[in-house]
Amino acid sequence: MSELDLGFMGEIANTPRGRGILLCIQCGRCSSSCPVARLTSEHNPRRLMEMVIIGFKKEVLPTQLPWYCLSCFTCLDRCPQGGDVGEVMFAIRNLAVRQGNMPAGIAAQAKSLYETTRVINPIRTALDKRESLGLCKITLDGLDEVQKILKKTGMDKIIQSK
Amino acid sequence: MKYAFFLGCLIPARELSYEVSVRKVLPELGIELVDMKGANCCAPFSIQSVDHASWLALAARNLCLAEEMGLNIMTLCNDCYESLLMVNTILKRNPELRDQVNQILSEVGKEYKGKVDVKNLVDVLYGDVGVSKVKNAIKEPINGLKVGTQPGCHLTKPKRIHFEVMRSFNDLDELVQATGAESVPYERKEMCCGGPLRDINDDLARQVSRQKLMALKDAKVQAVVTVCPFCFLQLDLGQLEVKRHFNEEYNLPVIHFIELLRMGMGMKLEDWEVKAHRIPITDLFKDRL
Amino acid sequence: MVEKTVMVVGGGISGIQASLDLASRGYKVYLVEKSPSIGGRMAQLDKTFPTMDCSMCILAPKMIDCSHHPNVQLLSYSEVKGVKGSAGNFTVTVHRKPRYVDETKCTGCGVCAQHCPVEVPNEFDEQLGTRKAIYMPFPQAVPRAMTVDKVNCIECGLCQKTCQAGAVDLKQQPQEVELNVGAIVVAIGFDLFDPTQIPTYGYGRYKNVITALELERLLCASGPAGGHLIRPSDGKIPRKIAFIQCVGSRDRRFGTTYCSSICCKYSVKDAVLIKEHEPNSTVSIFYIDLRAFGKGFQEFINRAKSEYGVRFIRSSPGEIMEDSETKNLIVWYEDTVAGRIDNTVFDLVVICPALVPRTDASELAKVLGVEVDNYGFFKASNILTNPVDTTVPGIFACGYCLGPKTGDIPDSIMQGSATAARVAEILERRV
Amino acid sequence: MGEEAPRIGVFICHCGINIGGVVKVPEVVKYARTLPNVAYSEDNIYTCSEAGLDSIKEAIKKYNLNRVVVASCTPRTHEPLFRSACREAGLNQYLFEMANIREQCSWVHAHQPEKATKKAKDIVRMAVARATWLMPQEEPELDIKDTSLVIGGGIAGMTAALTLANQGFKVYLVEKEAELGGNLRRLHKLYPTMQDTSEILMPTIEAVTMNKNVETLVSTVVSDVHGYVGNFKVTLSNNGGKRDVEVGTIIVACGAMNYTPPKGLYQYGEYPNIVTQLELDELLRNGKIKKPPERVVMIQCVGARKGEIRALDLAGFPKSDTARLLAKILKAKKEEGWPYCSKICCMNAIKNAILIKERFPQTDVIILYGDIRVYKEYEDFYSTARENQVKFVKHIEEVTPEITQGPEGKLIVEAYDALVGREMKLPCDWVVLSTPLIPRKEEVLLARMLKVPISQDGFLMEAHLKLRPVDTQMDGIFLAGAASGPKDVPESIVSAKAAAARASTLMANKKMRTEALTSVVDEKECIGCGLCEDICSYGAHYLEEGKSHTIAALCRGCGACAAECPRRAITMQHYTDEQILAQVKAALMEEI
Repeated sequence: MSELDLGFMGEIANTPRGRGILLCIQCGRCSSSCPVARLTSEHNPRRLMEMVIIGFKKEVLPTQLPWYCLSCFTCLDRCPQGGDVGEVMFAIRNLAVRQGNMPAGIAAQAKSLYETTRVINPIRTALDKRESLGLCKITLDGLDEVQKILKKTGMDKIIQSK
Repeated sequence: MKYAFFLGCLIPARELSYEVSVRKVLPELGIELVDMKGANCCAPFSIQSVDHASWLALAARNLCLAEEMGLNIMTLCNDCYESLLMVNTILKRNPELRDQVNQILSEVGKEYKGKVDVKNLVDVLYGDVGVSKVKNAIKEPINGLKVGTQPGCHLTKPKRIHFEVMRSFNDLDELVQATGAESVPYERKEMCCGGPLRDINDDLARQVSRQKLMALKDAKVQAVVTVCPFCFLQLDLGQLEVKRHFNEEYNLPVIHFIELLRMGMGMKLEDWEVKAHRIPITDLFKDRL
Repeated sequence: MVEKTVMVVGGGISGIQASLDLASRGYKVYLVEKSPSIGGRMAQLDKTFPTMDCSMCILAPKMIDCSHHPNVQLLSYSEVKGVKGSAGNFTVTVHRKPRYVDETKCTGCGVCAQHCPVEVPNEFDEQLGTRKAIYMPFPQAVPRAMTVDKVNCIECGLCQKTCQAGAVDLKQQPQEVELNVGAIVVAIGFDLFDPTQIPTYGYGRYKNVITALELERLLCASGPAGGHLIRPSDGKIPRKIAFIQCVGSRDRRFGTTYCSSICCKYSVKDAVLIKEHEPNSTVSIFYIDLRAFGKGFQEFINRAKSEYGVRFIRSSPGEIMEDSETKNLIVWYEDTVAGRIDNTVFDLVVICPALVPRTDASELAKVLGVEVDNYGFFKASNILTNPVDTTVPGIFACGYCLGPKTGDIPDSIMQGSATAARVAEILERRV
Repeated sequence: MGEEAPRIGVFICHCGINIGGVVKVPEVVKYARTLPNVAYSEDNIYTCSEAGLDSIKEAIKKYNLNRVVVASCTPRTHEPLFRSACREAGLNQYLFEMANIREQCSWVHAHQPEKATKKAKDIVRMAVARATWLMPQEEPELDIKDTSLVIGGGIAGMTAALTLANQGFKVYLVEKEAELGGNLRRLHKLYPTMQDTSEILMPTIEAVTMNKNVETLVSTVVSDVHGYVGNFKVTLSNNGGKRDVEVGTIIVACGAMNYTPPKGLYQYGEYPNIVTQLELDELLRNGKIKKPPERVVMIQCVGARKGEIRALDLAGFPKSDTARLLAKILKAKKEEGWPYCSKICCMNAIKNAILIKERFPQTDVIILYGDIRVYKEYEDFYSTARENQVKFVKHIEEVTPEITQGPEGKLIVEAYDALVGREMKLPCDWVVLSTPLIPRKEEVLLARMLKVPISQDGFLMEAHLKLRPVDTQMDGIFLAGAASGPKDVPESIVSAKAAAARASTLMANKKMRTEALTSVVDEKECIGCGLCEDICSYGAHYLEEGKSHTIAALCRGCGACAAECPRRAITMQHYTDEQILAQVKAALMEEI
């Protein structure tokens, strides 16, 4: 028996990618179109929307639930209400991350971004190969700008916190 | 025709063969590619999941670079494409959001003006070069080859971002047909390759790829043609992983569209490029390698 | 001076009711119908809900009353082209399309059609059945007169030769008539949302995905399948049938955000009809909210569940796929109450498209100078207090052209009568 | 004319080749001449064409025929045509008989011309046999008084009254309460425009009181009704005082009332902060809710869509016995709830939810529903509610919400969210129960007085659910507003105007012809047993001085009484035993 968080839906709705939450009529087109939901009962975008609407915050943010979505955007095209489940997913993830819920893979990419301007940085052998093929150099140009930006947005803190 | 060439992260690091083919083929079709000095990561979904503002700002910074070059952007990777395209579209449509982003960019002395467009390899080949010109460039048609195409999600979805840019879901198929190969329809073609869940939930990523592979196998295709390096990775390397976990052999060679085009134009692939495919393509393209 | 004559545009059940009430009230009525016969949508239905009356059987007598009424002049196969004047005194220009058959001579015996060599799909049967180039859309058509469809006619003249009443006149010319009327009632009804706009349901690509109106024709004894429930791909009797609600309704993508109000109800009716046709078939209805409001509907749905075993699944399916061999349909859906995502194979899928404004509604609105609402339906001057008044005094509307605020047939009839009352209020006003 | 010997003319139609292509028409024509009393027969290519009709008229004069038989298609479509032809030739139209040799012969026996021709002869022979016994009939003409009685002063009643008054008809508007307005007087705002109820109500009441054609009688009820269409005699009583009025038509707009849950259903009546939607309307209107609630929970379908009225319970009751039927229904429903969907509750709940959100944006409003039935454009109103962050939770019948007392005067609703599959605790300050509109008890008496039956859901019954939604089976009596089932304001107004239209058509014509096909009682034979009075669903029979009498205006010619009468004292005009027996004999008789 869960106590509910009154403001959860509002929190999501007020983020740039979260407004769709207010449009959801729980029809189930997203869930029945979702490649992941067809594979595992753990993921159900429609149910996740309802949990946010009703306010099951404790049951959503700290858990795996926000991290099943492929962002393939099939649901965006099929939602009759323009509910943008795939978009709302980012709003939920942004909140989850701020509660320290961030998969290692993503943390690693974010770290790499902050240190190299790239989420995947070439390893030595790749760099040599490029040279031998006469392909353009992969440099750290723009790193300071990227770091300035991430400091400004405060994302650097999130990265360091991990 | 000139483009600011947005390489992204994956290709220079893991898929040089893709880059090489592009650099070889496009000039032949009258497309000039100018490298974007100091471009940063497009800010794909992984980064968007962490922070919204950072996404907008990082993508906008790349757009600014292109504006400074005075060139439209061409990407190879669907993730780069979607990220840059979305931000470009959003900022063009939404002035106050643009101000917020420019506020951040002012930190690094940049300003987004909304003067460039974002295109993808397929857009360029289909729209700017044109199918007929591509067809004329084919010297050794890839006749009799049955392939399934994987345009990838972010080339076409969500429609409301793409309908202005993408012509149709089947542009890639037309291009494939132009090379002489046959693009065979298969179930749930628009389905994701599973790539985005790599490093987040590898098991699920594999299962999604497996679905895709099954559908392709049912359609009895000889090879899969991709444009997105992530799709390529997930379906090519992915097959080995699927084999390991479900011990199912698919042996479906996966090939970048640009490589198909390149062979059709009579330019052979070099040994190291052939080896870049984990599922051997040698049997299919013997005399073209 | 106030003209005690009225023009009713549209000969569906709503327009017929308005005409009959006005005519009986003592007014001269011009009933203008675009197609060769009055009857409208109700004529296309097999049975009506929840009384299960045969639709045509209860409609036909009204159609006849209407055409026999001394105060009603029926202008079938005609369209309103222009309107001048104001409440109490309009001048309307009506374009009478050539029927190429003399209505006064033709007895509708149909011998000409038996000889006509040209066969084309019948609009009345939603293209499922065929008709000849000289035809009567359906046996009970009013007026009982044939019509030549010149687009498909090959001018072979057989109809002329075989007509013993000498009614066929292939040289007939269009006419423009000017009529003075005191008030105008619009009752042009609705069209169906084009389901191909939702490609994931495969309508148009998959043979066995049909619309509910097509199903009505299939079920109808006088329909193209002689009342046998057969599926288009192979003429076999479907054993597993699915209904899908809200195809275009409650959908922001196409601006059709409203609920069409009737789909849940007629689907349950059709489901029961199918069970009566084929007791050992299974029928599933996929819905979002089961909107069984209105007299007798909830009770009927309870019966559909308990007596007929109709399955109700709260879900709007994401996608339909076709088995290329059997042409069976795989429906992907989530039972949202069970939270289970699943796919089921059906022999036949019936989709319930949104009801949308007639394609020519906006054009007619311009001619009449009345406003339409943001969906393109005729706009009521005040949805609370003047539900059947348009934005122009003296011009009224009834039936589904007012939008889904018209739930079903009884609503259409009530509105038809209500417009008659409004007209009388205007024409009888003592100055 | 009935006295003189029958001279029958028979006209046989080829209907192009529809009949002529199968049936040997000339042979049938020749055969017809051989039949008794047939003075003339001919065939036509199309009897229904102008030429055909003219030759009927000529023949009537030329051979001074006094009966006409047309053998062609179906009477449903063509009888009126031939009847008028007879009329125009000066022959009473009831001396016409039709024989269907197309639908019932040539079409079904297209491949057996011989047999078809024989059958056509049989059919013609039967028609001629009946025609021989046909008598001229007059359709009695009634005077229709151009005054009307409207029962009920709610929005529907007032609208109906005004609509008639604006057409110049005198209207008596009867309201049992001390003032006009009905249910709307208790409502706060109206969906979907969110106008103040008074904005609709006040102008209407004013218009009614200003209109000189409307005589408003408040604190007045109908205590007795006599007569029939065009000539109703109604007794009105106003606390003790009685008054009789004579009207041509009656419009019943007695409305419906809000279901009050029995004490204990969802703890209603046990806590002050558990209220019905209507009570909430009043609280909001009078600004009674001062301190912003933390959460308000609304529960839909309380006492609606519950149980069902089982056909078995009803089997025992003759339609006319409305009182016992409704009493039974009311008793059963009080506890069990009503089976139907009241249709307006979803919108009411959403309306009030939005009003609460407007006044207290921080308040969490949750609506527990089974289905959200916001039909028509109201869907957009539902969207508005969601955009205002009103929350909707679908619960299922199996797990109904439970209400318990919480700390500091709060209530705790334990509900199951079927769409998440989880139970949840909802501490809240208010619980609002959405209850259906149900029939008024007054309807019992009205229904009995007006002889209007009551349908299974307890509301007054339409003449035909589909085609005659505002008519009743009693000519001259019409239904407006919620009297026939739950309706919101626009729907009530539409039905009121429709009822007014139906009534005005009667009154505008001042006269009305009724069916000639009625029952006639032979007073010599009648023993006054009263069986006919019992069996008649239209109240067309009444006993006086031990004899039964027919009120022609009420008789529908169904023949039930004639069949029931033990002394065969009742005859159905135009369908007399002689006519039918003659037809039967002719059928069994071999071809001559």
